[in-house]
Amino acid sequence: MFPIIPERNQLVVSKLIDQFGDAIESHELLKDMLCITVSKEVIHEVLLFLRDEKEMQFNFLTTLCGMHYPEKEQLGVVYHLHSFVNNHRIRIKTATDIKNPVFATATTIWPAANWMERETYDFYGILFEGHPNLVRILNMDDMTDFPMRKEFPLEDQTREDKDDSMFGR
Amino acid sequence: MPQDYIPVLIQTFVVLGFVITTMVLTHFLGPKRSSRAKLENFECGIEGMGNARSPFSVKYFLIAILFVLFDVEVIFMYPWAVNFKELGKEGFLDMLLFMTLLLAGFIYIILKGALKWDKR
Amino acid sequence: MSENQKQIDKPTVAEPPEGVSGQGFFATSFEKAVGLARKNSLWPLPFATSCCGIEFMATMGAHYDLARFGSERLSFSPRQSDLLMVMGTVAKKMGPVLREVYIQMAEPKWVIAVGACASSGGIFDTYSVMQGIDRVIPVDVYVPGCPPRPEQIIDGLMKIQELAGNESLRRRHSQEYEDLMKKYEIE
Amino acid sequence: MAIDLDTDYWDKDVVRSEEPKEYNTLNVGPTHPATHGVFQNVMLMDGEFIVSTEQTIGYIHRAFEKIAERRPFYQITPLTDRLNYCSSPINNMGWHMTVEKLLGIETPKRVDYLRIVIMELARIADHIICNSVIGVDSGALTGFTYIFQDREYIYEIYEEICGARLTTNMGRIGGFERNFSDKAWTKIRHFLKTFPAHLKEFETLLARNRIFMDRTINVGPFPADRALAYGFTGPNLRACGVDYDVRVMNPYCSYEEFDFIVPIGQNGDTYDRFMVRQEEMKQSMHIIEQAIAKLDKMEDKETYYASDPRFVLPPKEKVYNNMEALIWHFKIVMGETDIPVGEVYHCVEAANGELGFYLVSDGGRTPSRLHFRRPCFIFYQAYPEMVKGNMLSDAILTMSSMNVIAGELDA
Repeated sequence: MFPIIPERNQLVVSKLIDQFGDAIESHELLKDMLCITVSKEVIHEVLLFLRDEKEMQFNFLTTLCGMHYPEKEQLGVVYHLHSFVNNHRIRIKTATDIKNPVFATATTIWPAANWMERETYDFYGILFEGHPNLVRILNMDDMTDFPMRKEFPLEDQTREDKDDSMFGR
Repeated sequence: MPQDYIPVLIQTFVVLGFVITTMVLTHFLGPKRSSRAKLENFECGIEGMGNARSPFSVKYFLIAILFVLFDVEVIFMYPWAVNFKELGKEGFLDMLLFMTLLLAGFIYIILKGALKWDKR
Repeated sequence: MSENQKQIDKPTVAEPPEGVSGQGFFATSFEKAVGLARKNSLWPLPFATSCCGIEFMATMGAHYDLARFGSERLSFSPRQSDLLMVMGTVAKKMGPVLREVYIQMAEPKWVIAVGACASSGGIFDTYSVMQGIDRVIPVDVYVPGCPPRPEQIIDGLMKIQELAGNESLRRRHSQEYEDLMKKYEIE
Repeated sequence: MAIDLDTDYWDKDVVRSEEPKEYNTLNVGPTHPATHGVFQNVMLMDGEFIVSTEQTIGYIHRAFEKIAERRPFYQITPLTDRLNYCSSPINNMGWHMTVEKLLGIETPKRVDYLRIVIMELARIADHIICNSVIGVDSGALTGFTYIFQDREYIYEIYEEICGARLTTNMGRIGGFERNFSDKAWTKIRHFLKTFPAHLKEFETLLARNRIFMDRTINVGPFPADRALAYGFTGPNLRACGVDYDVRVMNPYCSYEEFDFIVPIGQNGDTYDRFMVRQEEMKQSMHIIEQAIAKLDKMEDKETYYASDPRFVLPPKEKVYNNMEALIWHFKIVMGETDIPVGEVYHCVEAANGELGFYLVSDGGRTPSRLHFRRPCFIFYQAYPEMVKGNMLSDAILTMSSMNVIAGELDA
């Protein structure tokens, strides 16, 4: 379990709320990590604030990944930040409607986000404006749809020996 | 044709004969498939980008020529080494002169930096 | 010296092909002689992509030592290789690369698909993995396993050695081989 | 009279040409011996110097995260061994600890120590491959052939414990599938006795070797702040001088009871990465010795799994003659036990860095989202910046010293 430091969590939440007001939609302690949901428009400023603020110093972007909420018709991005100085990990979540999945890029804040955002675009089709070269990274370049969305089938479609009758489907 | 050249002739004939017959034999024996894709140069599986015939820096050529030059100098030393005793002192002095001349050239090369490899 | 000790010290020489032998001479068909030569000097191209590649490292290591079968010299360019060992998952993005490497190999050439991923896509029945490399190139020997133990890889190599040993010199010109190439559109 | 070689007195009469220099492209492509995996760098070359590099990866993208959304929790362990297949037990244990964190299972002390022994063995196995491959790439092949024997010996230890050599699928959620046999313990003790001598031999072969030092010192150096900005973790970050180690910063699996030092380098070049990994192998052996000492002191030599019946597979003999165990076994294996709703992030110090698992479960039998934080994928982005301006042979050495594993790169 990660060390849960209640006052640090309080500090982060309070600072964020008086900085961004109600753009911080919700915050809760999930298992051992503070999880803050932020609205889409301020995501870039929140991340910059979290990195540069003296008490926060979240200087390390642990990981960034896309999410797909089919029932809410939403695409989301989850950032995991880690402050080496005071050994504090938090999770920032944002979501947007599936029609125009555009977020501000985090590459200008951490260069590590470059490939992570390309992978998220490759999997979910989330566009990151301001990204130096937002191109598919893992899949074939001529692939049109986005494989990690829930409705995309997992199995390879060119296989003819695995028809459903064999699997009782 | 002095008598004792026969073995040398036989030797060269055997060597050349072996080389030519094996080349010809494999040419006819081995299966061949040649196609456009096969004859392209191998670029780790990707079709080639750019061509290899573009100009490259002169220092590679310099290094090669200097090697040839000093290699030839060593070749001159072979006959000297074979009859080192007969040539005696003045043969030694001649070779010394020959070598100092080339040494001067070598120092000039070092100062001009032709052998400096890891500078852009 | 005990019996098996003597056995070990006698170097195992590849046994001669069948042929007529008499007082100081030995006659065999030319094909068998060429087959013997090819069989014991297969130069593998280790097309190692993932976990089977690390198992191939163990096979090449001193413990299992592929060099005992004459495949000591790995060649990473298709020009000097006779045997294409495809080890590990081949994604669809890798298909054209694999095909290009196969085409640029010199005849006669053989292919081993080492591991379940190379033989049939293995456990990755996904949109991005090519379900077996025989969709792009003709394969001679499939080695099951995920990853196969080094002994299995060596067994696969010994199967290829049998193929190379008894292959007739005219196989690569035969109609059946041409149809195989036509099937894979390799002109 | 000292001749100063660097003055441009000698270059006065050299005529420099003005027209733009023309670069040719070199394709260090997917099938290349130096890349030890399938990723491609198209390099713009000025003679032997690299002007710029453009990377393409994804040549064995197998859609791990998509498969993980379709499999119950037990069946994801074989997926995790194929992430960093040079040290698969660490990935397995990391995944099991993530699920235990979500389910709130407390594993007994003995299971923690057993896991530590296995994880440190896997770290040694991974560093053996990486360091011997640095030797191979700089031309010293003997190191590889000798030190690989010890990795074969670690394979034998894995076989004693779980039957597989490379993709081990070791352990279960909450512990192990069986207790370590005595043969496994004798082999581990034998390994601890013989490996230090082999490691010392390997190190004397390379570490103070004039050629190796010239080839690796100051090759591909990387400053610490750029390393942190690029998300470096593990030996590559420690070589840059930042002593971040997940086992020390966020101790898991009772690592806090062990004392070991975290080796760090100075300027993050290939020689530092090599020496950090050498030192880490020694520290790993030190940890295993402490773990074995603790295990010998414990009187209970039997428990090898946590006793939470809802999620932990009961041992086979219990399943055959005990009704609930049979029912639990069936429910767990068929994946019918519903996992509580929740999301958790847990990370483990894998051989290449911080291997993280972000698991989101919406109550069903399969995770609704599982994201792998793959250290190779993140730090390989900095490769163009590390090799800009270096010579090609240095770039090859930098790549192999970063230990980029293709399976983990494009999961």
